[in-house]
Amino acid sequence: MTVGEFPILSAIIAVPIIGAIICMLTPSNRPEIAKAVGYAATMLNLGLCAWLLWEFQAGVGSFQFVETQKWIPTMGINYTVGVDGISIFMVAITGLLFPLGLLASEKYIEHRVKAYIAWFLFLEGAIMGIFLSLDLIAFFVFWELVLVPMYFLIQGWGSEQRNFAAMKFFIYTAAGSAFLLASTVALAFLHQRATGVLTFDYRVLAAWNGLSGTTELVLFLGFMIAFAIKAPLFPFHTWLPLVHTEAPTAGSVVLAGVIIKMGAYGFIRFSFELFPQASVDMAPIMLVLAVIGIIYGAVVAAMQTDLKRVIAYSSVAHMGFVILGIFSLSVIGIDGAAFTMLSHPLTTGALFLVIGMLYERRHTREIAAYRGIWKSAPVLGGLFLIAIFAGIGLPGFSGFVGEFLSLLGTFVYDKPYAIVATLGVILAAVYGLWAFQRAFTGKPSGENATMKDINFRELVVVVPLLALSLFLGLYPKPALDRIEPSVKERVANLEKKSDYRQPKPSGIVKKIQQSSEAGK
Amino acid sequence: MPVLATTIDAGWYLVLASLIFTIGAAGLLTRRNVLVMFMCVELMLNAVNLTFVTFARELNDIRGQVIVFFILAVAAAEVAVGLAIIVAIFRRRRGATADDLDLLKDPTA
Amino acid sequence: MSGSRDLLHLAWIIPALPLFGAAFLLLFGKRIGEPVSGWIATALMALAFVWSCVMLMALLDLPMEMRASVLNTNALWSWMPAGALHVDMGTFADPLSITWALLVTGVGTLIHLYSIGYMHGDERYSRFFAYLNLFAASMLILVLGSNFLVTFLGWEGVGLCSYLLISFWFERNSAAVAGKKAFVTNRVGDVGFLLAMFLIFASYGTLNYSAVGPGAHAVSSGTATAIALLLLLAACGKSAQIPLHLWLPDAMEGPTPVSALIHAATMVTAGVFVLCRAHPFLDVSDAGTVVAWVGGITALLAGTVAILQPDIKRALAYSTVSQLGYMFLAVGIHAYAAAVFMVLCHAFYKGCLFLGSGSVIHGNHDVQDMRVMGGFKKYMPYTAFAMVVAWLAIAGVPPLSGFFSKDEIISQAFLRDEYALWVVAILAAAFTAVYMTRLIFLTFYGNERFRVADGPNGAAAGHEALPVISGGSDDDIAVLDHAADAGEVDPDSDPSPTVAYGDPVPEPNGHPPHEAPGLMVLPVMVLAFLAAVAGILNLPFSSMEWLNKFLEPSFRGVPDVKPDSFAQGFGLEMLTFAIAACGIFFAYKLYKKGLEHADRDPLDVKLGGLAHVFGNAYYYDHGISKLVGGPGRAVASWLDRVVDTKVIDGAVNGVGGFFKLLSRGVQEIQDGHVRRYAMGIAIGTVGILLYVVLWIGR
Amino acid sequence: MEYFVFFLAAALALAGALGVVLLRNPAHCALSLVVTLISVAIFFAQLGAALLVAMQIIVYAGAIVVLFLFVIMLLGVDRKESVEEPLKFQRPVALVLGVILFAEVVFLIGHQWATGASSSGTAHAIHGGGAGLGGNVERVARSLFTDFLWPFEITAALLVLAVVGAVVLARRSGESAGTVGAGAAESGAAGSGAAGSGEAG
Repeated sequence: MTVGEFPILSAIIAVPIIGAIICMLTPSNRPEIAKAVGYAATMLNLGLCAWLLWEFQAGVGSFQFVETQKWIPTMGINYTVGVDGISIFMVAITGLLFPLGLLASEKYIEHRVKAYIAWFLFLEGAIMGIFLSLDLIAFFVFWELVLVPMYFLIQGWGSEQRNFAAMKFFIYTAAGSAFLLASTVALAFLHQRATGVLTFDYRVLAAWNGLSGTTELVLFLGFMIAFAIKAPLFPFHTWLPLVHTEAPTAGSVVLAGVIIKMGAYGFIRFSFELFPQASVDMAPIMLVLAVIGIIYGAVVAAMQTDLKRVIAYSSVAHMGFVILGIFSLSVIGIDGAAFTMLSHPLTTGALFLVIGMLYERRHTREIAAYRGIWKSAPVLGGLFLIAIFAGIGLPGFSGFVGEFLSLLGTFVYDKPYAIVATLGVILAAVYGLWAFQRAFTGKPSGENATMKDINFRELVVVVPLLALSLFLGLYPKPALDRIEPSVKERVANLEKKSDYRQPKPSGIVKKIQQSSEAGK
Repeated sequence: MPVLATTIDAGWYLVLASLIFTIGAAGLLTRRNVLVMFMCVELMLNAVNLTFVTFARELNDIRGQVIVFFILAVAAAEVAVGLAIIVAIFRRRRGATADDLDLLKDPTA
Repeated sequence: MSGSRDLLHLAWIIPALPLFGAAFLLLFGKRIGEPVSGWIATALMALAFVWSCVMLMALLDLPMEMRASVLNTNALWSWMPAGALHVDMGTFADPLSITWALLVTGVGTLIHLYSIGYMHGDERYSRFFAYLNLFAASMLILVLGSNFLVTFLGWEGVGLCSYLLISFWFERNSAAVAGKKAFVTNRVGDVGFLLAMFLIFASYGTLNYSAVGPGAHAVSSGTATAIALLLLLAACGKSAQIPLHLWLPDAMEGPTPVSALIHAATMVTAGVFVLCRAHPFLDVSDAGTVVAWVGGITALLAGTVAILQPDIKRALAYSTVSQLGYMFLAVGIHAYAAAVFMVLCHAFYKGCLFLGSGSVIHGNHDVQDMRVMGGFKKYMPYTAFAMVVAWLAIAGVPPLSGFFSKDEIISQAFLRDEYALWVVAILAAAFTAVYMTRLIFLTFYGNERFRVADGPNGAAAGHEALPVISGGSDDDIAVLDHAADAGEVDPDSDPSPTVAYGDPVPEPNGHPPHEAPGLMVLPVMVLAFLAAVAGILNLPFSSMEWLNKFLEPSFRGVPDVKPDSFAQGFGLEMLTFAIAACGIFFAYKLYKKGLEHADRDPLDVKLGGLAHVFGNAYYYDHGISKLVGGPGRAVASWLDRVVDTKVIDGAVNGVGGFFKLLSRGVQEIQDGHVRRYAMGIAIGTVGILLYVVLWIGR
Repeated sequence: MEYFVFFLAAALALAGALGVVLLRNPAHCALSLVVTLISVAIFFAQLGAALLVAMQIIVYAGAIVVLFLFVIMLLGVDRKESVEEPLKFQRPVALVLGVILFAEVVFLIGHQWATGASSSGTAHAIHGGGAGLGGNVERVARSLFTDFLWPFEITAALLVLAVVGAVVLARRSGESAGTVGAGAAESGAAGSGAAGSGEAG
């Protein structure tokens, strides 16, 4: 079956939102109906994502499956969606995480099930919209729409400090988006002044490149603040640990999995194309922030006493690798960054899911409360350990591929950043294994000794993520083949539109390759 | 019915109307009884009506009177709903003045 | 001939067999249970060994110059294609890798066999074998990889398995800490490996081993030196060389077969392997000097530490560190074949010693403090015999393997004009002889100290006999945990806690030891046999240097240095032996009667103040622990509590607070009074009208 | 005569307006409101708006003020309002604002710009124009039912909604709508008033 005329991208955005509406209409004393709607919508969307992935042409750098509808014609605002190698995997991973998140919430969410599922579905639709929009206003609308369900999910089903966390999350990220909106509008009007056409179409604006140096820098900074807060780049990261600890399990999974990727995605998609020269000029600063994030996130993660906070700070470090790869401005580095964006949800998602399972059993996330549970729950502990190792970049798991490529790309571009960032792998081992040691090893006593091991439902939730991580770690080619053409196009455009030139491989390379060819 | 068109200068009417309007506005700001505030609103409406009719004559345009007709109808509806609200409020709280009605205020502040 | 090459392309089957075993046992091991899972794992290892032998035959079938050809590379699939980077998941079968594969699978099979007996009754029996298989698979991937990245995959894989196996008995906190310490320390080395790979790629654009030779000659000598030194850092981590050696003694917390397999015979030689693989970088740069000195110093210092360890396994661990130093020394002076020879021989005799010590511990009711052993020869004759053979081998007594392997290195140091290194190596050899003799005599000869002493010492020591466990780089939490552990001594689930220098003497258990079961004795005997005869692999007669010749294709372009005359060679060898004999004799004099008092070591007394320095391993471990646990933790904690919470988040919340304060002021106007709002409207109206009036009046 | 009537009515209107604002008893306020309303009706008559005179008397002076008085009596809020002003500056500011507002409006009256010019076509003329346009009532009616038909219908709907809204609002919670007089606003409000009196008693 081919996609043909079927508006698959719109369907991917619409299905969960329609599901959310249907969900709201179900009677609230029959949560099982809402659940059925939730599973049906997310699974249908997963199916659509799989279909999209299947139909997606590898080796093509431009956008595919583009659809355009007029929205507000007087303002030049369209609803335009399209997918390329960078966004396709974000869409796919979103499609995967949501049914799993729903399955993981099965036991955790006991009250107001209907509302929870409705918000959750709505969130999926909004996130899909972000990764698929090619119109700046549509992008901004979806960008803001994500906040609403996320706010209610945290506020309604979070832990003790949920109100504060939800408010902080909302205000912090909304503050960032204010700059995003201002820059977007300014860009469109400047474009209108120059060309006479008012449009928010990303592709048109990207092709324009008529901004003066200072304006470009200012607008870049506007976008940067929004993306840096969401990413979260040091020092805009402090909302993340708080929100992660307070959010329900599925919220954390989605947050760590895809929402914080929105920032990194924004950098690749928008900053590079719209503000190429500013991106090049600002790259050293971004690299410094990324390196600080890597080291700092790992160091602070080691000191946490709350399991979720450990993982939250580790996300800060991982996103540092992503930003590092992106602003290495090299094909390899951005490949690595895009790949990490695909891989990080798998490992961090698995970690948060396992922590959620521990929380359901013991109702605490304090590391000190756990001890020796590897003995009482060997499979659970084993999965946690696998996820930890996958997360800290053990070769064979997907995390390593992304990390390695990001660092390699950065090393080629500018060595000192990569050298310092590489030290992060030591610290990653420290926080990961130390957390594991404190919580899972030793002699269990009391409740820890009688803890139930993982059940079938939980196994179904966690194993696919780790299996996928292992598969992509050993055979990342299918993903890289689809990511790379788009990345190459991005970098080629960057070179065309700015004074940046990729470091040319030295002449030695050719000689070596020739000599090794000759050896054959 | 013969037209009883007066020769009095329109300026008198307008000044009078603005006086009534101003008195009504000042009353609205100073009185605390919700009913009296309501009456002040009626005063202001009447002042405006008078202006409309004056201009209808000055400009020889019947539409000025038509507008007043509509204003009357709307005023009637407004009074009906407004008084119903006042009745409802009085039922709930025994206060008589507008100052008692400060629910819009953030209670935490 | 092309048939042989096609066969060599099937080298991937070697790691695939144990990998399959690991996956199978992890998934179904619990259902299969003991002892079948152990036998499955062992059988797969044996198959892998057989297949390695097939590979060897295929390799020998090729003409000499084709044995290390790039054509022996088989790319299974494209692993990481990104930009200019093309990395294949592939194997490279050459004499070097096949030698190592034979070693890993051969010794591995024996140790698997041994483990069937040793791990009998453990609650995680199947998992142990899954880990062992996974380790073997990773190690084989490491050695058979066709490029640096595949080797790194195996490199980290063995690190993972090392972690899992050291902390196999994770209920004991010290084991968990030791595992973590091993992994983290290894990671420090891994940074070197990663950076070396980056530099290699940045310099000449490929990570394949086939390009190492031309690549090393193409890059500037500064780059080559940097690459070599970064790889040295990586190797130091994995092979426990100074300054990253501190994890290996703690790694003895793992089950003894693990110590034998990973921390003596195979994994720790990975560093040597990688340096051999990347030897062109050493050849074209001066980094070799650094490598040699790191090795030499490690060999000497670890030897001085080993002479005072009371714990049989810790003594062997320091001995391993010391022997690995020899191998590094050999690599550093470009005597690669000598290093490989040493790796093989060391695997045999050290494997034998470890497995023997495992038998001793097993037979001695999980007590591994040599101070309460003695006279075991009577009770476990086979083990004693095997260990004596291995002892003589490691001490360098001709014609056992250790003599030839170590002598080769020492002679090479002399022949290559590295006289300072030569002296260091000879001194280290003397120490080797001393500590090994001490170990053997304290264990198998002398007085029987396991009997409850009736002197005042024994009783006094006995009451304080809580086994305080050597800590890792952990911290106050670990200290608390130690206390908790000490409080609930449970010998059944606390097998063989290690004892550090200065720990109190445990209470003698009073029971005589017993010989290990046949399943455990057999591998020990086989290894002892190999330790005895492995010397014939590479006899120092020009026609009989089989190993050198076999490895030559892998070390193409490395000059081979021979003694000028037979007399010179013979003289050097005799000198080495004389030194070793002195050491043995010295230790024999001290320990032939065992220990008079369990808590007083004659050597300790003789060395006086130096003893504490040696015994505590120069306080290096303490220092690092203090540094990490003190200032390191303080900085991290400061970052967390002050910088993150107060400064950064404080700034964020401060912005929020500022607006909150601002809104407080504005809020006063919005007090909910309708009339106030009406006033607002009125003011607005008046204002607008005023504007209109002024606008007209202008 | 005209001027005499005008100034008398003007004086009455201003007195009534001041009475609404100044008298402290709400019932008195309502009564003085009637004075103003009737005076305005007189002005309407002078200005030739016969239909509006009738409506002013019937709807305003009749219905609305009666409604006010109903509520005042019903709720028993004919207590005198206290003279104290809790809100600071409310009174002086209101006074000042009132004066400024008056000044501004008067200023604007003097300007052609603000008062505008006649745009009258024949269809909307009050005087003259085409024959057969009839008297004031007819003219208003013609305009109302031709040009303003749509607003007229909407107004009808508005009144119905107001009735329903008034009933719903004034109804005591839990009490059924009971007898809802459809049609006029007054009946709805009166019904609610009756319900309220039951509670007051």
